[in-house]
Amino acid sequence: MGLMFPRETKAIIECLLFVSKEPLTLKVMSQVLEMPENEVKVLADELMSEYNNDRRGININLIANGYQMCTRPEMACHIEKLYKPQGTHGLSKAALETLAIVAYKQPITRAEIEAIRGVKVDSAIGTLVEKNLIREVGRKEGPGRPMLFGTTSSFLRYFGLQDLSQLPDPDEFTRRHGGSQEDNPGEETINGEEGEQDGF
Amino acid sequence: MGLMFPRETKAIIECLLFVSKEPLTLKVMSQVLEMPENEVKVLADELMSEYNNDRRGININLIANGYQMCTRPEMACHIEKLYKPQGTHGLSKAALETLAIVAYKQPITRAEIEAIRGVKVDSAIGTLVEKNLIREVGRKEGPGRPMLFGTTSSFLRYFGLQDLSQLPDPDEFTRRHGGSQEDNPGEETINGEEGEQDGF
Amino acid sequence: MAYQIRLEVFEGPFDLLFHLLEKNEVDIYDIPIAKITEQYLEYISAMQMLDLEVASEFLVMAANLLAIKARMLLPKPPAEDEEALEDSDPRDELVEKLLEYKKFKVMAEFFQEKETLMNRVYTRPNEDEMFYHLFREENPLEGIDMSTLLKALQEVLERAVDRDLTGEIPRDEVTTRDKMKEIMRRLFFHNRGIAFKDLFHPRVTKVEVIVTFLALLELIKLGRIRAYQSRAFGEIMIYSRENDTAEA
Repeated sequence: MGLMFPRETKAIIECLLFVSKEPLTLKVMSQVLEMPENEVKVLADELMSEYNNDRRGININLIANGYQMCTRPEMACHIEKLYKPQGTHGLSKAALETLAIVAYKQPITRAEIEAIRGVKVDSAIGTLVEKNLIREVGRKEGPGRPMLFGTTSSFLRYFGLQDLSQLPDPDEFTRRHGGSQEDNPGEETINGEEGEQDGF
Repeated sequence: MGLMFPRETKAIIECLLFVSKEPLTLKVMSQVLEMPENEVKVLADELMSEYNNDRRGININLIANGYQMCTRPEMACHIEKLYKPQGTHGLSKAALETLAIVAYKQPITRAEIEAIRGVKVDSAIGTLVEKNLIREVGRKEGPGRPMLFGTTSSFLRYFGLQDLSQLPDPDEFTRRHGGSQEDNPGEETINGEEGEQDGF
Repeated sequence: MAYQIRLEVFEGPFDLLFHLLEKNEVDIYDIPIAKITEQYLEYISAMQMLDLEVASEFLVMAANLLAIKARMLLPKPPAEDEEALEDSDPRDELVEKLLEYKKFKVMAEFFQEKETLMNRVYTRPNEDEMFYHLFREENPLEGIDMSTLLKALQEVLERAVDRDLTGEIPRDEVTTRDKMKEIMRRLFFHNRGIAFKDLFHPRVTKVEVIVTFLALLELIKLGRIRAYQSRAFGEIMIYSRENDTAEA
């Protein structure tokens, strides 16, 4: 096993990604392959660029600190012909705003979120907790010891983010998107290959 | 769409096979792609040989008149490592004792176990059944026809036993390990590799 | 209702204020407070006219706006201290809050874009059960002959302890029919088959071994089970044919 047979090992990684339900971390793969993580990483990254540079139907993306096989976004219309869309209704505006605040300000209390949004956020928080996008991460010291909220790893998966450091810089993003509605053209990538974040 | 863009169409076929749990027939694919079946067949067959001639982790097979992505058979051992149950860590003492009684006295009823242990064993039995270490193996004749419990094949696997006859002779084992602690300071191994059964 | 008003739904007072600022195309650092306050109050009264419940936050903001407006109308303090004058613009606090809110209002768009993208990305619908068939310990060969099966039976008989001799609780006779049912039930829960010797527990009686064996023969004859042995003297595995699927 290992770098002595890189081709076969890459085939195993391919197979593991194919059968996995969730993004596979290097840690898990290195346990299965009985190989050091850094060697697995070399091969997994090679496999990822083979997949992603070739305009194939399947991509490999880095999501929630793991590798995951996904369909290329442009394929959605064909898949939906095969399967009825599951009626994925997105999050409400209130939930998205609340989530944005939690994502950038975590850990944060309900009261602090309410101060920013200017409204009660009980129901938005309820929705987000129920969807396992945020969770209680502790208690704030002080009167009443209020709950502190933070994002979950499902949050990363839901939005296709590799980790929290991938969240765009708010000022930067605002400069590009705020007010003016100029789209950024070009192909959509979730993330992965050259580490560039087209999608932002 | 179609043969004018064979590469993109092949990517779509690849993507459809990826998301489908069942073999996909040419008929279904030609409906999704809005292309004649014979043209789909050319591309699907090309894709299949690309996959299969390359010793990859994934193959495309013709099954029941359809194309299906499958893992290469040799990969089974790696998939097993990924999906195999994690084992049972931390059986309580009550569960462990109950398990020992069932192992040596099977088939045995709940009341008989309780007579030996002198306490109720419902929750211990619940745990053991849930962890698939024991199961109902029949009913005892007589009033109420109580359930009889016996060990499962998972039980054998967890303890690294070939079969139940490999269970050590209780008297023998007691003579060597019981009472005096000299043989076996600290950690108790039931049998098999040491360390493995720490948690039990 | 004599006339129709298209009321947009706002997430809160800040959201409504932003809408008004945009509509009036005004600079957030120099809000024409009188004008905005007037429009804000119009919106609220429109809501009340439509019997929509006006959340308390909207009313609190209305009061704030009026307070700011009032302070703006007060005569300016003597201009000796320029900096103090700058600092004490009654709108400052509101502007700061609006800017803070706006940051996240915009970032919410980022999450919405990502959400939309991910809604179009599919992963393979894997389930644990899809892989269990790969985990058969053995790779058994079909067509096991009777002599190997008989040999296995002898082994079991040798191991068996005749319970009659131990003088324990007497056991009722097992019938072949009961045993067949039991075997089928056990196989139902074991898609991956049961090892032949696992059909017997160590303290099995001779009678039970024989009955079990007869039951097996009967089930094989009826085509309800299959027996496999991967190699001579290897483990014999029993599989239910009733679990047979389209496995290739």
